[in-house]
Amino acid sequence: MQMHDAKRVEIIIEAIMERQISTALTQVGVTGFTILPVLGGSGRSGHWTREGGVGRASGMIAVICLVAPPRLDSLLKGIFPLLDEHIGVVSVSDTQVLRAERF
Amino acid sequence: MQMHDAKRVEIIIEAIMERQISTALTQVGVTGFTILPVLGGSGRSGHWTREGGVGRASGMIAVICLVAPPRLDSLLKGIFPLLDEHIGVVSVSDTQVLRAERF
Amino acid sequence: MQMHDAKRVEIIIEAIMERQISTALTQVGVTGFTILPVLGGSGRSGHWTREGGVGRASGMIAVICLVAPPRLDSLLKGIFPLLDEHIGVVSVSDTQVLRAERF
Amino acid sequence: MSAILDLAAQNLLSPVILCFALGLAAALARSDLSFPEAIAKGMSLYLLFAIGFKGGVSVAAHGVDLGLALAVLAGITLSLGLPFIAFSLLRTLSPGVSVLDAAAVAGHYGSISIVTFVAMSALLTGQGLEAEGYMIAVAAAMEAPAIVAALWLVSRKGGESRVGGELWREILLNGSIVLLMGAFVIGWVTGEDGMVEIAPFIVTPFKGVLCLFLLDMGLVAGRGLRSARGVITPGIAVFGVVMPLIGAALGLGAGFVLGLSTGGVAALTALAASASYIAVPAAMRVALPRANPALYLTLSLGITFPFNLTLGLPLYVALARVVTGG
Amino acid sequence: MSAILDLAAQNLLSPVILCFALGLAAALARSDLSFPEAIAKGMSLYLLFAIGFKGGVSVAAHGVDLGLALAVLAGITLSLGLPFIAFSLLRTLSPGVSVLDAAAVAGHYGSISIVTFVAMSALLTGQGLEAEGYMIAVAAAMEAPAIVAALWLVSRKGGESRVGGELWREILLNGSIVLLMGAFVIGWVTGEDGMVEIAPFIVTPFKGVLCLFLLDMGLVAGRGLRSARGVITPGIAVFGVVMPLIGAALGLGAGFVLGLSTGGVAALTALAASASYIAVPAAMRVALPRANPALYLTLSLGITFPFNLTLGLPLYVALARVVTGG
Amino acid sequence: MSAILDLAAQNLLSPVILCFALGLAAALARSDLSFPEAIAKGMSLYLLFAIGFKGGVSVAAHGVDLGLALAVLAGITLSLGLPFIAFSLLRTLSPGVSVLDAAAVAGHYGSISIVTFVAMSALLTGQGLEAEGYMIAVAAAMEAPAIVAALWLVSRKGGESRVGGELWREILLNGSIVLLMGAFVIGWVTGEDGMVEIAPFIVTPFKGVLCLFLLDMGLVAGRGLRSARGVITPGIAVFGVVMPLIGAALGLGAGFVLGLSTGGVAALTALAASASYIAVPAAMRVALPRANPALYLTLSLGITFPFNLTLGLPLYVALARVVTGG
Ligand SMILES: Nc1ncnc2c1ncn2[C@@H]1O[C@H](COP(=O)(O)O)[C@@H](O)[C@H]1O
Ligand SMILES: Nc1ncnc2c1ncn2[C@@H]1O[C@H](COP(=O)(O)O)[C@@H](O)[C@H]1O
Ligand SMILES: Nc1ncnc2c1ncn2[C@@H]1O[C@H](COP(=O)(O)O)[C@@H](O)[C@H]1O
Ligand code: NA
Ligand code: NA
Ligand code: NA
Repeated sequence: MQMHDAKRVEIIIEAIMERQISTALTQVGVTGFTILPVLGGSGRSGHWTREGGVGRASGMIAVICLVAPPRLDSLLKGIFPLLDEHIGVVSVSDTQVLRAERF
Repeated sequence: MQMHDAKRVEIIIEAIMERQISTALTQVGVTGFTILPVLGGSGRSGHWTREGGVGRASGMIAVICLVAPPRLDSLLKGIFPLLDEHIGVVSVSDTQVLRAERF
Repeated sequence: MQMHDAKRVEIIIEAIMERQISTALTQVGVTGFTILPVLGGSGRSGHWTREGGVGRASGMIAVICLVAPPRLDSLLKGIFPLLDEHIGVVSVSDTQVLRAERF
Repeated sequence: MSAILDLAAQNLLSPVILCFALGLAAALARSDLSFPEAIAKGMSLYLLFAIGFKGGVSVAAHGVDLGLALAVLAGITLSLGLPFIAFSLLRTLSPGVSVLDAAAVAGHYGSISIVTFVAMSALLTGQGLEAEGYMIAVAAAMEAPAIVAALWLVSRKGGESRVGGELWREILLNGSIVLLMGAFVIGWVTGEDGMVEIAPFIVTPFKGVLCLFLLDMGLVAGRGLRSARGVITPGIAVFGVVMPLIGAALGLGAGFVLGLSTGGVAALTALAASASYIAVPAAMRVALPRANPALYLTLSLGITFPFNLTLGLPLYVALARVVTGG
Repeated sequence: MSAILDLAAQNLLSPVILCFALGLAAALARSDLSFPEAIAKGMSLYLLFAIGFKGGVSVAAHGVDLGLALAVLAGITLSLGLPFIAFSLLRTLSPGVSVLDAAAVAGHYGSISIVTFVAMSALLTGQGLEAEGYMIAVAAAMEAPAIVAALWLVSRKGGESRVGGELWREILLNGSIVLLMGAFVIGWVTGEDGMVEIAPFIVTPFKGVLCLFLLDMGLVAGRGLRSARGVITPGIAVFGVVMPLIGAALGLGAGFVLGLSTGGVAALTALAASASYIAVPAAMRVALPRANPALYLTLSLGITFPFNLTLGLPLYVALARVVTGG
Repeated sequence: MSAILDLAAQNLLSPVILCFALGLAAALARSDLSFPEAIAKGMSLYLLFAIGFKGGVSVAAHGVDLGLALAVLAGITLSLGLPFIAFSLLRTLSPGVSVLDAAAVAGHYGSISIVTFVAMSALLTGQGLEAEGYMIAVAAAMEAPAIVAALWLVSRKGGESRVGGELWREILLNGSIVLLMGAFVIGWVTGEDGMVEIAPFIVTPFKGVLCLFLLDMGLVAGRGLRSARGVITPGIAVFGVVMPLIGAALGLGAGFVLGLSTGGVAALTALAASASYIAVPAAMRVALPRANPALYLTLSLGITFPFNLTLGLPLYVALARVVTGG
């Protein structure tokens, strides 16, 4: 099966930023992404869990974004301002996809 | 710690296809996989979210499958018919696992 | 954008082990990780799903951990005792992160 | 006429409809108000269980006669027949719609929306007109045949659909049908005694739960409308309003011929007028994955459902009163 | 005898049991009917809170005497002792079961199923036989000792278990025990006044919620049975029916000796006959991770729970009537 | 005085408060008792809907006069003014707190906690003192102005905040405000008729749901306290108790000047005394992402909320009785 190189960007960020991150991605031309719920975690700001909570101030999401390698840089530049201010982490891995024209 | 090369296949596909994808994987001999819930996303068919929805027609899942490299090809061939018709994306990354005999 | 090599460790393990795994990670100096819910899966012990269940005896979680490469080994050693006894899988992938000093 | 307008106004100002409107408005204004998926599913399980059980108890009380079998038969016929009308109408009103998409939409309009049925029951209760308990069985029987008709439409036009065991399981062992019919049977078996035991759970708070559920439906419909604006052309929108009226006319006729009570005629009219947005979309994703979900979901949930809920239901009650003289 | 059969039939045809049967049937037929995990947990939190609170209010009303302390003591003794019987019986009926697996199963049968207790309470209320309010405290007290017995069985046979602070926390601060006992104390403190305030939430709709919860339990049990068919040999299945009867006999005896009311004897019998499927499985995953969960979960939830629910409970009520002359 | 103590004791021993205490204790003891996020959100949607609807029905019954407008105006003034007091007080009591963090905290104390308001309503109902129905509108009006004040405080001190369309949407179309005000309007429009239809859902079981919700709030507050121990210095803790008293004094004065009923004065006092932990934290994460959430969430949910719930509310009722002679 013919596979093509791509980048898998995984952004773990505050749930409250969902709309902004999706706007930022769209602005740099990235329209494909998937959002996973996050149950809890730990970082420099301590442990947290989503259980029982009502507010949207705590709680995070994971945004997964598959892009063609040439578009990675503009993606990162687009989301950087949000990441800089907000709690969260980003990682970028090499991956392979079918049907490269989509990404 | 002794690590072994493996492939990490991530399939993001409609929730309604859960049974079919698991049947397809089993048929090609892949019996280990994990299903993550998906909150929402965006693609060529626009934005969507799982919030408030009742039906199973919208909504996606992420299927993660760790396999030994030689089994990758039959895995992809097994699920390709489903992917071709249905909304979704697949990515394949190199990874390493403990206890290779399991995969 | 300046990226740094890192390892992405993905641990799929029983939900009941959440506290122990987080203690084990903290003990080996890993304080950053994210926990994703898992809907269901399949393995040598058969298919399972979280739907409708009440108990915490079944059900798994996925723990994602980004670490600097030199810390990988102690991380794996720290969690190995838990993995050995309990149902679950671990995979380690190469990835890249912004702001290496965090990991 | 003024009675119709009165009933329409009364319906429009009921908490149930106002809650739907609130949800719709909030979603269109892009408020972040939302219900967790689990809560929405929980409420829908509750409604299905409650409505099924009540139907069963009512059958236990009134006994069962040939009426039930005939009504079920009429329902199946409507469900099988309506898709053909819907298919032609949609292709006429909006010739750009592909055969596949038109067939998928047609399947939705042959089938039924259980929430429309529930809203109709609430309206009827308020009017002192109860439908026959077995209308629940008719509702359940009308869910699936339309899917068969839609697939037949596709294959007749040379299209391809993925029909297999998986699809039949999806259609027949569909969670909502199983729960609705299961609760119906339990209600039938346990009768008034069973009802006394659980009425404080399934009867007294029912309308309040329905309010919250319709609030959520409004949110979902509003979000759908917002994101599918491009999909709905004027011709398609007209279909979303005309088709339920055609369905209603046929349902009304069938109810009259069957000799149902006023409430029963109104309920069958509402069933025929309503379009599925749970069972059929799921079946279509399996059977016709290339058909566009934005089209059928927006039509059914974004146009026909609000139309029926607000204007359709009081109209159907009024018409049922006229034909039955009730 | 005919009274027993009457009660059994009446129990089998109650909405609660029929809902469980519906869930079981739907899962075995591979319907996709399912409850979201959050809804299932929400219902179980509700049931624990309601049953605990009611127990506390009843203790507040009737005062507390030596009976409570003696009943708790009896419960602890049963919970500690039953695992030894279960262990030997299982190893006799199915010699292939390993020491580890047998000990894990044994722990489940010493402990209790709170839903079985709730179903028994509902049955007793229907008969006009209320158990002593403090039976809630007995239920809570019986949850944990069996786990200790199971671990002791393992270590006696040279096996290894992972006992540590984490396990004790898991056992003693287990969410369901904390909620049950917390609600019990709140009910005790606030008494009848508190009950008046929240009865429309915890009393009136209780049975209806129980119906939906048992429907979900039927689904879970059915799914478990389907996927664990290989695990359950005839010998193991026999154990799943005989062991509750042994537990019941001992519970009945203890209740008689303690001089409990008819309802109290029946409740203690049900507790002793029931097997845990929430607290103990979780503790076993921590303490004995190598024991096979498919074995203990299928036995407890797939065989013993349905047996008790359908045939066991009416039998235990009948026996309690006989021994107390009630 | 003894009347105050009586009321305080009665409040402390109500199921609602004891449930909160149970949650707090369970979390501090590190029990694994927890509510699914979806259930917690579902209960909060229910409470907002019920309280909003009841307020609207009460306005429909009593008619609307200048009082509503004046009370809303007073609420907005309090919400705008309190942050300035809170800012100075916090910086005085704990000089180490940065401008940014102090402003973020200040915003919380100008705004309101709807659950504190609900608990006050429950307490008042028990005393036969109902607040004016339009206090719901006052509550909704007090949510947002404090955020503006907080941002103004930051910019005055040369800090930077991210104010944009997204923030205003977050503030004004915030799900809880939309639901509360939407339900209020629906209650107003449908009036007593609407209430009759859904009272068995939103009135009768209300207090029981509130119990479970506060149990969950106790769990969340306890977890927060446990993980934020380092953040709360003695000076900050003192602020968490003194600031609500200052807010209460101003709310009491405003209520007296407005000539509200005893219940109305008590409700306004509770609103002014309470601190937000849903709407404002979310807005602060968007507008002032560098402010420390552990500080404002722990203060508001971990200190001020329990203080108000246990000691504050009965005190405010007593004071309201004194100033109104009620
Ligand atoms: N090294 C890491 N690996 C995975 N997730 C992380 C890591 N560090 C932080 N996170 C996630 O980001 C959240 C905020 O991190 P922090 O800003 O360090 O408090 C944490 O609660 C985790 O969910
Ligand atoms: N590039 C991508 N990266 C991650 N997820 C994607 C991507 N493209 C599509 N998806 C997911 O697949 C779903 C359907 O995509 P599409 O078929 O393009 O509408 C989207 O809603 C996303 O959840
Ligand atoms: N190869 C695999 N890829 C992804 N997930 C797996 C794999 N094998 C096992 N799992 C997950 O681990 C759980 C337990 O596996 P097992 O111990 O093999 O029964 C399964 O239910 C899956 O969720
Ligand atoms: Na129809
Ligand atoms: Na037992
Ligand atoms: Na305030």
